[in-house]
Amino acid sequence: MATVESVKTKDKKREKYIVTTMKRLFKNKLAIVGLVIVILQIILALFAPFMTAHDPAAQNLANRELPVFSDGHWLGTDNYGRDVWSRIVFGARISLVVGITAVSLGLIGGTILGLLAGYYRKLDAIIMRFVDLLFSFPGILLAMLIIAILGTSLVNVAIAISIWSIPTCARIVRGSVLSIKEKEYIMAMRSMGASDLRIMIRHILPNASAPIIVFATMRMATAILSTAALSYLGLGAQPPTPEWGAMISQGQDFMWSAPHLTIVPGIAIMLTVFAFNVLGDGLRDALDPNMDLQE
Amino acid sequence: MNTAETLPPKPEILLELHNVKKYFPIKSGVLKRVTGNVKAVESVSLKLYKGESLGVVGESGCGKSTLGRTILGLEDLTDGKIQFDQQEIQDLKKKEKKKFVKEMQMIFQDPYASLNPRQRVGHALDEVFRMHTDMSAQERKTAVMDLLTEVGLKAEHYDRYPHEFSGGQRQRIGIARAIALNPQFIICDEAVSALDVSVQAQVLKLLKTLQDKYNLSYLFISHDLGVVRYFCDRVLVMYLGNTVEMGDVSSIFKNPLHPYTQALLSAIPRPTVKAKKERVRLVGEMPNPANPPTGCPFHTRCPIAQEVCKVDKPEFIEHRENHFAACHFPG
Amino acid sequence: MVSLIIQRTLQLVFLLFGISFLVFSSMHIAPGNPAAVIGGPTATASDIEAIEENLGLNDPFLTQYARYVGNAVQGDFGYSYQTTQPVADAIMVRFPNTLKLAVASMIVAVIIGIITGLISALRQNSWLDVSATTFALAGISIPNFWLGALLILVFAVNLQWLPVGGMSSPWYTLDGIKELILPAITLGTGSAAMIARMARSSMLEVIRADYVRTARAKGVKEKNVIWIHTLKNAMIPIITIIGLNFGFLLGGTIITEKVFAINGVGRLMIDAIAARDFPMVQGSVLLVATLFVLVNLLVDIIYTYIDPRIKYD
Amino acid sequence: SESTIPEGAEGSGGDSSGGSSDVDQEIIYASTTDAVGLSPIMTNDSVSSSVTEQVYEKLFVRNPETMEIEPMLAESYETPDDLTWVITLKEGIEFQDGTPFNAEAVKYTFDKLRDPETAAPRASLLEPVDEITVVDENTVEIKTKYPYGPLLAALSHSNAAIVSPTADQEQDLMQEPVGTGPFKFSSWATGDQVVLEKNEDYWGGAPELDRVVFKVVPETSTAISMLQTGEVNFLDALPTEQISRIESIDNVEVTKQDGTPVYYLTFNHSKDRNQDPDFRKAVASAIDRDAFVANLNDLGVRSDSILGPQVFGYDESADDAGTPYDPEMAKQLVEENGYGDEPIKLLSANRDNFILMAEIVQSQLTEAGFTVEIETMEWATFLDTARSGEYDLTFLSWSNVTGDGSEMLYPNFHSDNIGASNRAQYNNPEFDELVEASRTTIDQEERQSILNEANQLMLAEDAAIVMYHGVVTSATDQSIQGLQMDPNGQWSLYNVTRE
Amino acid sequence: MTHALLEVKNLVTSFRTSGGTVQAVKDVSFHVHKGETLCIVGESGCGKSITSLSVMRLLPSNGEIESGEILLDNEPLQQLSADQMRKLRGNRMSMIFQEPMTALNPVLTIGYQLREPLMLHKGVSKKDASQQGIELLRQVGIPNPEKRLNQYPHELSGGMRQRVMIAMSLACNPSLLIADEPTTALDVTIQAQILDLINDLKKDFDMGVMMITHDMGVVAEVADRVMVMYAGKKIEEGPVEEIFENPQHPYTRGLLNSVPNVDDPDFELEPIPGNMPGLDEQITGCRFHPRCPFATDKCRAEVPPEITVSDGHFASCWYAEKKGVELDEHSRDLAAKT
Ligand SMILES: Nc1ncnc2c1ncn2[C@@H]1O[C@H](COP(=O)(O)OP(=O)(O)OP(=O)(O)O)[C@@H](O)[C@H]1O
Ligand SMILES: Nc1ncnc2c1ncn2[C@@H]1O[C@H](COP(=O)(O)OP(=O)(O)OP(=O)(O)O)[C@@H](O)[C@H]1O
Ligand SMILES: [Mg+2]
Ligand SMILES: [Mg+2]
Repeated sequence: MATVESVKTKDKKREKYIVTTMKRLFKNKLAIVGLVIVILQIILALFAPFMTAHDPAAQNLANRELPVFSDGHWLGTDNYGRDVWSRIVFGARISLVVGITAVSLGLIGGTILGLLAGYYRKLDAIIMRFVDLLFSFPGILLAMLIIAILGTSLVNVAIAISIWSIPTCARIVRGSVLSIKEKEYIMAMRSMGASDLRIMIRHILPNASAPIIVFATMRMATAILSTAALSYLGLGAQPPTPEWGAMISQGQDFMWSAPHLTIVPGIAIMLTVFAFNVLGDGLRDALDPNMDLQE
Repeated sequence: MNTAETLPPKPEILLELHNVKKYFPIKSGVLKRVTGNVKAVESVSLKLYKGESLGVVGESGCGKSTLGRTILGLEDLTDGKIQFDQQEIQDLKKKEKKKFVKEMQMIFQDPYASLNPRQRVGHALDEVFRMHTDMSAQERKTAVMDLLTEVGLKAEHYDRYPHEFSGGQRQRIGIARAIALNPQFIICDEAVSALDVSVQAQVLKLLKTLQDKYNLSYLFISHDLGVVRYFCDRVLVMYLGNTVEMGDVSSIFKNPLHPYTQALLSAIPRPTVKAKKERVRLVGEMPNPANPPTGCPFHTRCPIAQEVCKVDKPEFIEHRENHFAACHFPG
Repeated sequence: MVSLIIQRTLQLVFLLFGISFLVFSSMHIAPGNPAAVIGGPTATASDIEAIEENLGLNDPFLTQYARYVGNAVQGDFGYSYQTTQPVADAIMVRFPNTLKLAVASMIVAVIIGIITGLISALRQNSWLDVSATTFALAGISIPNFWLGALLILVFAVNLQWLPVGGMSSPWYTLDGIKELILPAITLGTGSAAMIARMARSSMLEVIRADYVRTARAKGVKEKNVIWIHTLKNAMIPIITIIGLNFGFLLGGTIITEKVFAINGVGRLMIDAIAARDFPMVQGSVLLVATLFVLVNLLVDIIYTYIDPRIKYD
Repeated sequence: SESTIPEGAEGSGGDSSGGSSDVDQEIIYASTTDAVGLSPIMTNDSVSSSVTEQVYEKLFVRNPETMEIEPMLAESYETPDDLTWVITLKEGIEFQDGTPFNAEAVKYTFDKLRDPETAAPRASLLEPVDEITVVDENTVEIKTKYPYGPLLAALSHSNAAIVSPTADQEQDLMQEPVGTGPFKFSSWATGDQVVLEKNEDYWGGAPELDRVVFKVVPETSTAISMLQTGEVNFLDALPTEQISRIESIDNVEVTKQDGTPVYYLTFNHSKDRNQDPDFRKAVASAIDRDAFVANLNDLGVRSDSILGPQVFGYDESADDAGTPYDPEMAKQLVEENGYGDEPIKLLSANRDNFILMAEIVQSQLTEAGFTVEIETMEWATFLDTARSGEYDLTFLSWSNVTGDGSEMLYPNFHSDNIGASNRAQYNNPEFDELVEASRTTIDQEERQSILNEANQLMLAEDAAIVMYHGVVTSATDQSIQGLQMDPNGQWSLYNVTRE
Repeated sequence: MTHALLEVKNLVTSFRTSGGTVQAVKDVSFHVHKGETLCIVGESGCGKSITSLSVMRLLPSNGEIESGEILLDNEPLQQLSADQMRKLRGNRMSMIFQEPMTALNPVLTIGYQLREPLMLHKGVSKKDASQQGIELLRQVGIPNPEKRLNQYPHELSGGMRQRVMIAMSLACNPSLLIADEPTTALDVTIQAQILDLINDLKKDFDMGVMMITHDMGVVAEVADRVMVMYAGKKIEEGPVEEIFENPQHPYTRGLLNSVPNVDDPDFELEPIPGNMPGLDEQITGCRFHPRCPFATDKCRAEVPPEITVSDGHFASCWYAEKKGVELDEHSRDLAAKT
């Protein structure tokens, strides 16, 4: 049976899924800005020791609270005389690590719960009630309780934030699973005798990935902000860790005498959170097949 | 009936259904108690012979798809018996059922939705072999290539994603997947309804070719009577979860017994400008399957309904040879 | 509707049990001893023991929990370990402030959020859209304790337009409103931004819907196409996000109340957690959870008014 | 509390109106936390005591100028023998509820404080007391279990304030306090503010101020902003970081005065490594306390002595009796003994001034070759962790309300209190003996030399390294006159006026 | 000859897409007279809907009428302001859409949606509008119309909703009704009811109807004239009998041969091979040539002109049989251009 088709256009369509997504992403200027900032942050984090001449923990009590553009410290020093730029640079590491840890842990937990709840009707009620339970705790409170149990440390902050991401993630995943489950290709797999596990892992999960990816980027933003908020409440990083949130909350005491101690990390957080958010937004649009016809 | 005349050899029965029922519970109230049932399939009995196509027609919501899924075991059977190849399969355990999975396959309506959009079609076909055979990777690849050619696609399509195909091509992939394991029986649930006429014709031809080649049996669900007439050997007409008529295509299209079938046939717009027949107009719409009427399910819309129709449900009996109908006043 | 309310109430009861158990056990697992806090640094071992005995902390965990639940179902939420005040009283003093703050922030968030969202949806891809989107994202990105401090610096200390903190006048007086402005903005900005984004995307989605095209095909005026045919449909996801944001807001009060010296439940909670004042933590968490559930019930009820397709029974 | 940890740290004064002819005689004080309660018997935190100090009075009081203990509600006392204290009370004084102040009231208060049923947090204050007898209307006799030198100091402690027995039986003093002091309770919106009003019938004559408000402002910088805008007029215990900002505000006056609080780094003496004198010496010589104190914007007094200059028992000779800063020596010791191999857990409460010490000390110890990990904790966890000795080094502080050296050394370092207030887990029989002697000796001069000896003993052993002695601070609106701070950080508003 | 109710001349509609600008409708001309039904048929994606939306000026935001003329009663529509155009829509020309499930606003009552065009264009009071609404619902065969006014779309079945849509579009007695696949989503029995309804109404109101469908059966049922589109172009146009009995374009023939005939058991399907090309595909010559069994080199190289087969029957194929009819003016123009 002859199938005639035009090779030319089909070739254009032969791109990988990722490539198409990226192409669409690059149409969105804000998303590019976001991506650039995120990449910069990753570079900062990876090459932190090469980005600065100072040890972020090295104090110099004689050079305290130097303003920005001082000699040798272009972002000034803090109340211990530590170089603010190197703290920002090393802080990028921490923000990323905490963010990624928290988000991935939350994602794993939330995805498993959401998959099970969405796929098995019988588990749905139980899992979702549990999720509601987590949900009705205000996030910070939940994190505070968890940190109260586990003790104050960045690892525990990451765990606390991850637990706080679970309910939202579970709901999102469950929602997509519920709609994907009704798709004919799932019915088709069932009719082929595929096991539930195979269906969930190979067929549902990849198709639910778009909202999960979007959630993950946006959650990175929330995670970074929450780390800051917890540091403000004294529950974050252990000094002298140069965590941005801790830097702001410490710097607040110097808001008058040395405003750069809050403004610099404040801007760093804002930029990062902003970047992850626009990236998430951009990804959502890029991953949305309905946007195909849009300019 | 089985008198010793020189009848053509009686074809073998592949699938037999006895009073199959499928209800979906309706839950409501605070405690989500079952307060009723959607009687999607109320009572269906049928026989399907080896190598034949049995069409299933009826209005939207009459239970066609549910019937198909129930046969495949994708929905739990509420009541009734399903015999496949002389064996009752409705109560089989998952393990034992696996054997039949190879024998029974399904092709779905929506070519855009029946393939996993994130899976290359080669992998989608490969997966079938991976699940059910222990072929080596190389063997599987060859098998997949053969399949692609079989349904009129090319080897170079192996690495493509479904969105890179047109609707007709996708449906071919669906067909390839269905025939991969050499089944005896395929359920086509509106397999060509979503396709453009020109493509629809291509796919129908393909299905026919495959049937001849592999002696396949089809349960061909469709609402397009033209297609059914062209494609099927026998037809089953459903209304509100019930079988109302079953028989050979020619017999049904020429001499429909049930008033519903008659109405259905006359409602089809004929692609010809010559003969414009007077229609049997049907008023109203199909009743809610959660709350079906008493007696004959069709009596609320039947142009010839009598008192008895409101009370007694007519039996599904053979009125002519191989022509069954459930009506008090067939003809 | 009645069945919805009954169902939610049952769920709430279940939820409250779950939460109280979770809080109770987490507070017990958590290191730190309330008696040590009450005793302070000077307390001797025997002082602390006496305090523990007095608070009933030496009983087995389940006995304590059962006692708590037993009392709680009778409306007795116990006494603060620290101040010996009845928990219910302590919370009720603070609750109005938190509620005021949350409601005011919600109002700020909803007004700013919907307006920006609409503007950017209707002027999609214009500079107005870009600036509204940027604003929204900036709003999400600012740590709110930092925003609070900045607002105080500018509007209270330098310009002296508004008070620095505290919440003592009734909300309907001018002073009361002035007290609310800065905290409400601080707390509401994040939610405003989220609502704006949701409003934008759901407007854009609805505006492409078939029925909007139908309205245009009928010759409906553009103004009515937006306000009547689009907005009501777009409101459904917006309302959802508003409901969910209420939870977020309640969490945010913890920090905002601290920054603006507002005597509310959020602050009560952190203090109570820090002091391991179990009954107080319990009481306030239960209240917040109840509030959250009620708001979401309200959201569900609003749904039925906006969307006739939604029926709960 | 005796801890200098600012439970209710900062506060300030200043009236928005700026103070002119007929100002409201009202003062608003701000603290970061609320009072726990308003009964001197049941509370043990500095915010509560700053309120109770205005409402209640004690039998004795330490004169902030001379540091001598003087009678307050007492008229005089005598000590017929080492175990007996006969105290004559002032006559004609009434509590704010009209209950007469007499020997019964004193006995009632002290018995209540000591009663294990009461579970008073500060019951230990009167632990040495054996029996209290009412001799007549105005005379009480206190018998101690053993000769107890610091008794008067204990009686001048704010937790030993006398409460109205009738009021205590009728109502909850935690909520509605009744004392003999110059101010009486008006209202308390928990978490927000406590309001006191003038006691017109005060036996010493009514105070000038009509109203005193104790407001809760959890965020220090917010409080300072409020001081600037006049929403509050009085803060105390100002944080180092903010001092320059406060000083730059026009309408605000800052006072600083040497105080009794002490902030020190201590070893966990129950750990093997910490028992090595060279290890302690290495730590002590690695820490540059001069540089640290220079960082405190004049809010710290530098001295090695554990009993600070404002504390009874201090002797100048102790000022530099500790191991001096000697980074070279520290490095050498660390290197020789491999002290840097095993990390040191430096525990700190998560409050600003502790973290400041922790960060600087960590940095200096690291410089010397140690490996130090800071672990910060919430206050509640910190208290527990320190008490049970799960740390290597930690920072502690003591505000020493009574200003008596025994009251510092006994709870913090005597082996009796291991597992409780002796968080350093310090256990030295020789030292214990000295401290006991300081408590059981009545002769003050002798006590002084015993305390000095104990102090020197600890310094010789590097048992604890004093970071600094506190400076008591306040920031008040210009219009506030007559505020006097105690070296222990407490203050009385009796003589305060606004103009 | 009186002028046509609707006259579309050389319509070109294009879309801005990520891959550049593509033409979805390529130089299409047709007309509709009063009281007649023009059916536009063609496979999915051939530009039927876009043609009708261009007439209504309701194109998606990235779409644009590039050139051509649209005349309603000789009035050029492109020159109207947005507001003037709005006043025409739902009034003199109205449209029914394919999906009855999504074309009605789910949160507004049937009554509201029905009253809207009446109050808008005719300035009727709400009460009168309700009255007329009831009348309209009765006309389209909805039982209990009074009750329906207060119901919401989801409470009605698909067939009912489509009737409501029709009632809505008829509210202001339009002279032109555009129906874009109004029955595709419906069952045959319901479809028959709706088609009968549209036919009856057309007669009653003397409307011009432009009906879009891909179902040859429907075409045979309702059309007076037929226009066949392929890949954005008109390839054949003519009276319904001509198209069915004397189809000229191989594509039209292919379409007819792809539909199984219910009444003819021996009918053999002859599918058209291949698929419709994409909009952005460059194809030289006749756009149908890659699928055409009769294609010659000429077809591959040159675009065929519109050939007049007989009176009112045109086909764009090199091999269409001329029946010796004079070229009409229009095709002469075209021929001159090519
Ligand atoms: N999972 C389900 N739960 C509840 N009701 C269902 C479910 N699946 C189908 N139904 C109901 O059962 C009835 C029959 O549905 P089914 O899909 O079998 O109809 P159909 O004949 O295939 O219709 P169509 O032509 O529209 O595909 C319908 O009323 C449908 O609403
Ligand atoms: N907004 C758009 N942007 C880009 N291309 C579009 C847009 N809308 C439609 N198209 C393209 O225009 C072409 C014609 O579309 P149209 O909707 O007119 O087809 P149709 O003939 O109505 O098909 P169907 O029978 O499927 O309704 C299609 O190829 C389609 O992909
Ligand atoms: Mg179906
Ligand atoms: Mg269309």
